[in-house]
Amino acid sequence: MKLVTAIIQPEMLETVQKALVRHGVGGMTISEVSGYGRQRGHVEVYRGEEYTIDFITKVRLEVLVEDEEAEALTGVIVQSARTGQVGDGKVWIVPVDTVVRVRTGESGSTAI
Amino acid sequence: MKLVTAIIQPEMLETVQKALVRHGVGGMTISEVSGYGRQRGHVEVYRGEEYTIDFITKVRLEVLVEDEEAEALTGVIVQSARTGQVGDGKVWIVPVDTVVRVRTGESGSTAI
Amino acid sequence: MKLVTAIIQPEMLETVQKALVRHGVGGMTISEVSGYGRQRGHVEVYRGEEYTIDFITKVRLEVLVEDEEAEALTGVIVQSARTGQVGDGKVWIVPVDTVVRVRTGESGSTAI
Amino acid sequence: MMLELNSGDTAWVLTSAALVLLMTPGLAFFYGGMVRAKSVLNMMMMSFISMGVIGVLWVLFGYSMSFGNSLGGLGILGDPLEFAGLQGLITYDPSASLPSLAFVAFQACFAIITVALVSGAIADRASFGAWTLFTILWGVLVYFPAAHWVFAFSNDDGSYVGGWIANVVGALDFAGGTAIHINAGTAALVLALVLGPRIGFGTKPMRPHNMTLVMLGAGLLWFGWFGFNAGSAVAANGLASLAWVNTLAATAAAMLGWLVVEKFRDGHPTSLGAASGVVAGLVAITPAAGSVDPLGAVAIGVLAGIACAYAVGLKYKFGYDDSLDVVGVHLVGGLVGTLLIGFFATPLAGMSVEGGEASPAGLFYGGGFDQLGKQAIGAFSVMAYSAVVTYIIAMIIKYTVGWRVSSADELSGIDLAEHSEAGYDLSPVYYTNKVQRTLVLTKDDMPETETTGASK
Amino acid sequence: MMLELNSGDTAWVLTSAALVLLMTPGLAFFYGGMVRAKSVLNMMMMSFISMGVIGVLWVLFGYSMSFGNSLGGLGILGDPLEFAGLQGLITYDPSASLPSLAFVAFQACFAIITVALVSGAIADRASFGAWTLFTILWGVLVYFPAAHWVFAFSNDDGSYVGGWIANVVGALDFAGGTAIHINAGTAALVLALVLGPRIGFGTKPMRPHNMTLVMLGAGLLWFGWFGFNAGSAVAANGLASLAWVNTLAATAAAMLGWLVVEKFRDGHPTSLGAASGVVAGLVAITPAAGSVDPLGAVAIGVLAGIACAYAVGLKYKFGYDDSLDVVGVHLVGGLVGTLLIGFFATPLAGMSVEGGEASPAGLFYGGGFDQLGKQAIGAFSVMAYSAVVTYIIAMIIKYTVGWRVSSADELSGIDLAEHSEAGYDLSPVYYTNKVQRTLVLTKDDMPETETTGASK
Amino acid sequence: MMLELNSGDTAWVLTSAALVLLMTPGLAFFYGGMVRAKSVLNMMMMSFISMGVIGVLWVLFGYSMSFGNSLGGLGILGDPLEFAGLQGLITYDPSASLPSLAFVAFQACFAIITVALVSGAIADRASFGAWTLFTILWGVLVYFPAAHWVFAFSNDDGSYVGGWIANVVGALDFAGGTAIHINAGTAALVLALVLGPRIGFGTKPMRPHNMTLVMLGAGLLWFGWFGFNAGSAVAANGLASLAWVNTLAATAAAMLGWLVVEKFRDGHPTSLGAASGVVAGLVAITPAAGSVDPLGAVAIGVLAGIACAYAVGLKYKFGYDDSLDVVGVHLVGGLVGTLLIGFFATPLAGMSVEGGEASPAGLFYGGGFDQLGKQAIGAFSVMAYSAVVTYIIAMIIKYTVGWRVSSADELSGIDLAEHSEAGYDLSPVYYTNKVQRTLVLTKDDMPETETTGASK
Ligand SMILES: Nc1ncnc2c1ncn2[C@@H]1O[C@H](COP(=O)(O)OP(=O)(O)O)[C@@H](O)[C@H]1O
Ligand SMILES: Nc1ncnc2c1ncn2[C@@H]1O[C@H](COP(=O)(O)OP(=O)(O)O)[C@@H](O)[C@H]1O
Ligand SMILES: Nc1ncnc2c1ncn2[C@@H]1O[C@H](COP(=O)(O)OP(=O)(O)O)[C@@H](O)[C@H]1O
Repeated sequence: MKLVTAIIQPEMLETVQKALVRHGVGGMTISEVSGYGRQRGHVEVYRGEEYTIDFITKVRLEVLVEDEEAEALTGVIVQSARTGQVGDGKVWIVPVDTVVRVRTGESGSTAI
Repeated sequence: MKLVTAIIQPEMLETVQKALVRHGVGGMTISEVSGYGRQRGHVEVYRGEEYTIDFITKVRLEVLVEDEEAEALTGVIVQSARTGQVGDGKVWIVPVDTVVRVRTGESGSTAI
Repeated sequence: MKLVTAIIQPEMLETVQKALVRHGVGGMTISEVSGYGRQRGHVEVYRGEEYTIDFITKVRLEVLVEDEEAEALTGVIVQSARTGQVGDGKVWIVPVDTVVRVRTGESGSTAI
Repeated sequence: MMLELNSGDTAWVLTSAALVLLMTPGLAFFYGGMVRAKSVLNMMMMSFISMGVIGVLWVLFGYSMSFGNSLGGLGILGDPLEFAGLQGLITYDPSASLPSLAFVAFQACFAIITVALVSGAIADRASFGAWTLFTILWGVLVYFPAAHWVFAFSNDDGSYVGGWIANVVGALDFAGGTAIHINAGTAALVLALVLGPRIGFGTKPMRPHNMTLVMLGAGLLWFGWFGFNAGSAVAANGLASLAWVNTLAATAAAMLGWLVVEKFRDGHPTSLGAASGVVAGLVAITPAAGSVDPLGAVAIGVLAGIACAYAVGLKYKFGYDDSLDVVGVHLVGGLVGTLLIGFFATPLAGMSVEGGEASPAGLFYGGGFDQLGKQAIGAFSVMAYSAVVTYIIAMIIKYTVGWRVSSADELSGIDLAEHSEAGYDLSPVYYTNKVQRTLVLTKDDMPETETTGASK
Repeated sequence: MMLELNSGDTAWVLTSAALVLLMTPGLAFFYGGMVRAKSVLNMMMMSFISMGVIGVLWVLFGYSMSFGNSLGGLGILGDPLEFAGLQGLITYDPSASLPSLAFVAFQACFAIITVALVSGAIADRASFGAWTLFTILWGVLVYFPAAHWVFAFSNDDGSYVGGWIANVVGALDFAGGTAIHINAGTAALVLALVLGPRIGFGTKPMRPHNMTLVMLGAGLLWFGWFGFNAGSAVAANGLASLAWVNTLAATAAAMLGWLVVEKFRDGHPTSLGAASGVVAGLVAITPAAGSVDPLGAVAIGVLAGIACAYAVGLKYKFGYDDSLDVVGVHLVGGLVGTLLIGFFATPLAGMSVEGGEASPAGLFYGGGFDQLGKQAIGAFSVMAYSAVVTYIIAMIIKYTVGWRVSSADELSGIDLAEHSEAGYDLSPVYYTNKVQRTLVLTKDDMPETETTGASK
Repeated sequence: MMLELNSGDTAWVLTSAALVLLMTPGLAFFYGGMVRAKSVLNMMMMSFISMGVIGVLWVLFGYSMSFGNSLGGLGILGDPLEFAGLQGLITYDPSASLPSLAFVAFQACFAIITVALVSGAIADRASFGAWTLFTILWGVLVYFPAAHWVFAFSNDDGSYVGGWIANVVGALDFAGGTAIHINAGTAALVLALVLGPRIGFGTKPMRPHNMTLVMLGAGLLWFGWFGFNAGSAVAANGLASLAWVNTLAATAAAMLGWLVVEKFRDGHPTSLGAASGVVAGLVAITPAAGSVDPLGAVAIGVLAGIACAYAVGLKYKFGYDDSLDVVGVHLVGGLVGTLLIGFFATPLAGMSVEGGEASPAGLFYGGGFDQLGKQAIGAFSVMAYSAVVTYIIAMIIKYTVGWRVSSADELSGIDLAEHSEAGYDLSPVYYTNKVQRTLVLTKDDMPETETTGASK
C-alpha cells in the first residue's frame, strides 16, 4: 500500500479529480493548505505600507493505492495538475503498512 | 514508531476520541478534510438547476504510537468510528522514523 | 527522501519559518489543525455553564528533505519552535519513496 | 374637537412602522447568529417566512380581526370582515389626524415580529413546512385575538368596542408586553416542550456560531425598538419622547445588569450577555415605556437584566430546550416589565401631552396595589390563553405533518436538509471545487492528453 | 393656495432620503453575499463607488439635468446649468411646503442606487476602472435624462416643463419602475452580453458565499424601500401610507410566490429564494405603490414573485451571464409592475389625500385598455433608449480602457487583483502568520540561538 | 413669539435620535471588522459598553452637566443637579415647540458615540475593566463639559447661560467637530501613547479580518450620520435639508479623494480606503454641515479625504499604535472640517430657514479671517483640554487597575481572555466536536462495546 500525496494549484483540482476518476481511482481526500516555495505571493498594500504574502493557498490531495499503482498514479497527477507556472506543486509517495475500511473492517487492497 | 491516520465521519469524532482516551492514548491531532468516495454528497439546487456535491466533509485524525500499539489502536478506531453507513472512512498506518517532543527535545516513545 | 512533519504553536510559526529559510529550506507546506494532548484548552462559560475546550488550534508544518538532512532539520524546528510551555508540539520523520515536481516532472532531490 | 391630518404624526408613525419592520430581519440575525453554522439559514428563514405569511394575512383579514369592532361587543375578537382586504381605509378621512393605513402599517409589523419571536425556542430541528403552518395557525388563533384584547381601545361614544384587557381590565401595556412578549414567550415554552430538545442538548454548549451577527441583530433590534415603543404613542409628541428616552435608559441599564451578573457569577462579561441584556431591557420596558419616568426605566432595566441573566439558565435545570432563550428573555422580561408597572407607574406620564391628565400611579408613586392587580390579570390571562391554544396547535401539527426533521438531517444540518443550501463558503478556493453540475465521469470532461487505461 | 413650510412633510422626505441612501449599502451586501468569497469586496465597491461618483455629479449638474426646466421645452433633458452646484436652492422659499434641498436629497439617492443596480450583471470580472468610468457615462447619458422623463412633472401654469413620459404620455410610475428598474435591468442585459460570461459559467453553480450577507442586504433593502416608495408621495399623508402598506403587502406576497415555485419545482424553498422574492416584490410594486390598493398589491406581488422565479433561469437557457439576476429580477419585475398597473390601478388611490380626485383606473377597475397602453409606451421607450445608449457606452469602454480583468486574476480572485485585499480572514491564528512586511531572509530577523549553517 | 408643539420637528428629532443611536453599533461593526478575528468581540464590546454606561449616566446627571444652566454663569459646566434624573422634563411645556425629552434623547446618542470612538486607538490589548472605568471617567470629566461648551447656547434674556465656546468665542460647530471628533481623536492619541503598541505593530499589517463588517459599519454610520448632522438643525426645515445634502456631498467627495490617493500612491483603490474615506468625509462635514453650501461641502470632502488618507500613515512614522486610525480620521478630519469653515462658510446658510438672517461668512465668501480665528480657538481649546484630562485619567487607570492584558492573552486573543468567547465558528462540523461539558475521561461516557484494556 502507498499513500500518494500531492500539493496542487487550487484551480487544477477539478482537472486532476477527473483524470483520477478516469484512471480508475475510486476515492481520495483533499484539504486546504498554504504553501511556501519559489512562487511568491502577491504584495498587499495596507494604509500605504507594502506587505508580502509568504504563503499561498494550495490544495492537498491524498490517495491510497496499491504498491504497483503508485508510480502510474503519480504520473497521472503530475500530468493533469500541470499549468507550467512556478507553484504547480509536488507529489510524493509514502509507504503504508495497512489500510482498513472502517465500515467493514476489511483491510488491504479491498479496503481502498 | 507509527503514525495511525484515520478519515472518519465528523459526528463520530467524539466517540472515537473517548475510545482512544480510554485506551490510553494521551494525544492526537485532528483536522477538517473533504472526502470523495462511494458516498455521494447531497444534491444542491441553485436557481432551478441541479448540482452535486462531490466532496463531503470529514475529520482526519492522526495518532503517533509505538510500533506494537498500532494494530490495536487501529482496531479501537475502526470499532468506535463505525456507523455502518457508506462513507465511514479509512484508517491506515505509516512507519515513522523518529518522533521528537518540541518542549523537551526528548525523542522516541517518551515523546509521544 | 524524508517528510518532516511538525505540530507547533501558531504563534511560533514565524520564528520557525525564518529559522528554516536561514537553514536553506526553500519550501514548506502548512495547515491549520487542532491538537489534543497534555495542554488543556481554556474553559468557556455559556449561559452560566462551564465547558472545556478539548482541542487547541495548532499549525502543522511539512517539509520534504533529503534523507541526510532530516535529522538536522528536525533539530532546527525543535529549537526554533520551543517556548517551553506544555503544548509546544511534536516533530516526526516519515520515509518517502519519491518526490516529483509537478511543473517539470523532475523527481528526487532536485524536485524538492 | 375638529381634527385635520397631522403630517408630523403621520411622518413619525410611518417612520416607526419602517423601524418595526426592520426588527424582524434584525431578529433573524440575532437568532441566526446564535445557532450553529449548519442551521443559520433555517433560523433566519423562520423569521422571513413570518414576514411573508403574516404580511399577507394582515392585509386579508388580520388587521380586521385585531382592530375591527368587537364581534358582539364582547371584547374577544374583532370582526374579520369589517376591514377585510383593508377595504374602506384608503380614502381620505377628514376627521382623522392620522391616515388609517399608517396605523395598519405600524401594527402589521407588530404581528410579524411576534410570530417570528417564537421560533427561537425550536432552533435547528423543526421542519420548515411545519413552522410555516404554525405561523398561519398561531397568527390567526393566538396573536390576532390577543392584539385585539390589548391594543384595541373602545371609543367614548361606544360606536367602537375594542378588547377586554385594554378596556375592561384596564391593564397598562404601552407597546405590547402582554400581547407580544408574554404571549410569544409562553408559546415558545410550549413548543420547546412539545418538540423536545436538540440532539446533544445539555452536553455541548451549542454556542453562537457568529457573534457579529448576534450583535448586528441586537443593534438593529434596539434601533427598531424606538419605533416600536416611541411609535406606540401614535403621535410625535412628549409621550413619544418619554417612551424614547425610557427605551434608551432601560436598555442601557439592563445591559449593565446582565454583564454584572456574568462578571460575578461566571468571571467574564460576554458579548452574548451584552446582546441578551439589550434585548431583555427592551422587552421589559416595552409595556412600561409610556408609564414610567427615566429613573423608573433604569430600575426596570436593571431588574430585568439581572432576572433574565438568571432565567436563561433554567432550561438546563428543567431540561426544556428553549434553544435561544425566548422564555428566559421574552416571557420573564415581559412579566418583569408588565408587573413592575404596578410599582413604577408615574402620574406625570399622562401629563406629557397637551391637555393630558395624570395617568395611573404605581405602588411607589402613591397608587396602591390597584394597578399591580390589573397588570397581573392582564399578564396571566394572556399567558393562560397562549399556553392552551399554542399547545393545541402544536399537537395538531405534531400528529399531522410532524414537527421534527430526521436525526440524520439534524446532525448534518437543517440548512442542507430543508433548504438545500449552506450558510457560508468563505474559502476563496474551496467551494467551487466541490460542486459540479454533472458527475465527473462524463466522457467529454476528460483531459485530452490522458491515455492510460483505468485500473481496478 | 398659499403654502408654508410643512415640517411633517419635510421630516418624512428627509427620513425617506436617508432610508433610500441606506439601500445602496444594502444592495452592496445583497450583491456582495451572492458572489464567491474571492470577489466580495469588488462587488461591494461597485456600489460604493456609485455613491461617490453620482453623489458628487448630482450636486454638480445631475439634479439640474433631471429636474431643471426642459431644454427647449421638449421634455427630453433638464437644463444642466439651471441648478448647477445646487445654486439658488438654499434660501428659504415662502411659497414651498418642502425645502427644495429635501427633494434634491431624496432624488440623489435614486440616482445612486440605479447605477449601482447595474453592477450585478458583471460580477467577478469587470475592471474597477472601467466600471467607475461607466458610472459616470451612464449616469450622465442614461439615468439623468430618464429621470427627467419620468419624475419631472410640468406645473399648471407652464412656467416649468418636465419630462415627456410623465407629462405627454401620462404613464403612471410612482417611484421608478421605468426610470430605475427597467432602465437598470436593460443596461444589465447589455453589459452581460458585451462582457461575456465568467470563466466556468454554467458548469459550476457559483452560489452565494455568504447567505447571511444576502439576507442582510434584503432586509436593509426592504427597510429602505419604504422610503423609496412611501417617500415618493413627497408628503406624510394618506398616499404615503397607502404606498407603505402596498410595499409590505406586495413584498410579502412575492416572497411567498417565489418560495412556492421553488418548493414545487426544485423540492426546497431556499433562503436565496426568499431574499430574491423580497426584491422582486419590491421592484414590481415600485411603479404601482401609489396606484393600487393592498389587494392589488398582493396580486402584483404574487405574480412578480412567480414570474421572476422563472425568469432567473433564462440566463442558463440563453447563455448570457447576468451573474446576480439583474435582468431576471429588475427588468422582468419592473415590467410586471409597470404593466400590471394597467390592470390593477384603482381610482381610490387618488382620493387618499385631502382634496384628491379619482386617479386613472386599470382594466380590472373599469378603466379599459387606455392606461395599459400608456404603461407599455413608457416601459418600452425607456427600454429601447437604455439598450442603445448603454450598448454604445459599453463598446466605447471595451475598445478603450477594456472591460475585463485577466483570466488569471479572475480565477485567483478580483479582490486581490483590483483592490489588493481579501474579504475575510477569520482564522484566529492564520493570517498574521502569512503576511510580512519584509521577506523572511533579512539578517536581523534571525533567531539568536541559530548557528547551524544553511545547506543546499 | 408664541410657540406650540411642532409635531414635524418632533418627528424629525426623534427619528434623528434613533439614527444616531444606530451609529454606535455601526461603529462597533466598523471597528470590529478592522481588528483581527481574535479580538472582534472585545472591539465591539468597547462600543456596546459605552451605550450601557453613558446611557445610564446621561439620565442620572450627564444631560444636566451638559445642558444645565452654567454653574456660576461661567460657561464651564452645567449644573449637574438641575435636571438630575431628568426630573422636571416630562410634563408638557406649552411654550416649547419640541419636547425637552426629544432633545435629551438626541444628545444622549452623541455622548455615547463620542466615548465609543476613542476605543479604536487601543484595539486588541486593553483590559475590558479598565476600558469600562475609562468610559465613566472620560464621559464625566471630558465629554460632558466639552458638550456644554459647544452645544449649550445661552438664551437672549440671560435666564439660561450655556457654554463659552458657543457663546463667548462664537466658533461655529454645527454637529460636533470639536466636542466630538477633535475631542475623541485627541483622547485616542493620548491612550495610544499611554498603552503602547500591540505586539508586532509595524512588522505585520494587522489588516481587517472581515471587510464586509467594515463596510456594514461604514454604511450604517453614513445612514445614521444624516440624523447626526441634519438632526442638529433640531427642526425639519431648510437648514436640516442643507445639512442633509452637505452630508451626502462631502462624504461622496471624500471617498473619491481617498481612493484617488490610494490609486496613485499604492496602485490600488481599496475597500478599506472607501470605508475610511466615507468616515473621513462625515467627520469633516460634521461641524460645517449647517454653514457651507453643497459646493463647499464637496471641497471640504475632497480635502478631508486626501488629508486623512495621508494622515493614517503617520502612526508608522511616529510609532504610536493608533490601531484603527482614530487620530488620522477623527482628529485630522475634525480639524480639517472645523478650520475650513473659516474659509467656506456662506451667509446663505443662515437664510435657509424662515426669518433667518445671514450667517457668518468665511474667507472665500468675503468674511475675512475673523471666523477662521474663532474656529481655531475652539478647536485648540478642546484639544488641549482633552489631552490633559485624558492623560491624567489614563495614568490613574494605568497605575491602579492597569491597562493591558497579558502578552499571552494578547497573542492568543483578547476575546477568549476577557470575554471567554470566540467571534466565529463557521465550520458546520467542527466546533461542537471540540467543546465538551465534562472531560472525556468520565466512566459512563465509554462506548459499551469497548473492552480492550488501556495501555501505557
Ligand atoms: N520542501 C518542500 N516541502 C514541502 N512542501 C513543499 C516543499 N517545496 C515546495 N513545497 C510545496 O509546493 C508548492 C509549490 O512549490 P514552489 O517552489 O512554489 O513551485 P514549484 O514546485 O513549481 O517549483 C509550495 O507552495 C509548497 O506548498
Ligand atoms: N483511495 C482513497 N484514498 C484516500 N482517501 C480515500 C480513498 N478512498 C476513500 N477515501 C476517504 O474515505 C472516505 C470514505 O470513503 P467511501 O468510499 O465514501 O466510503 P467507505 O469507506 O465506507 O467505503 C472518503 O470520503 C475519503 O475521504
Ligand atoms: N500521540 C500523538 N499523536 C499525534 N499528535 C499528538 C500526539 N500527542 C500530542 N500530539 C500533538 O502535539 C500537541 C502538543 O501536545 P501536548 O501533549 O499538549 O504537549 P507537549 O507536546 O508539550 O507535551 C497536541 O496538541 C497534538 O496536536
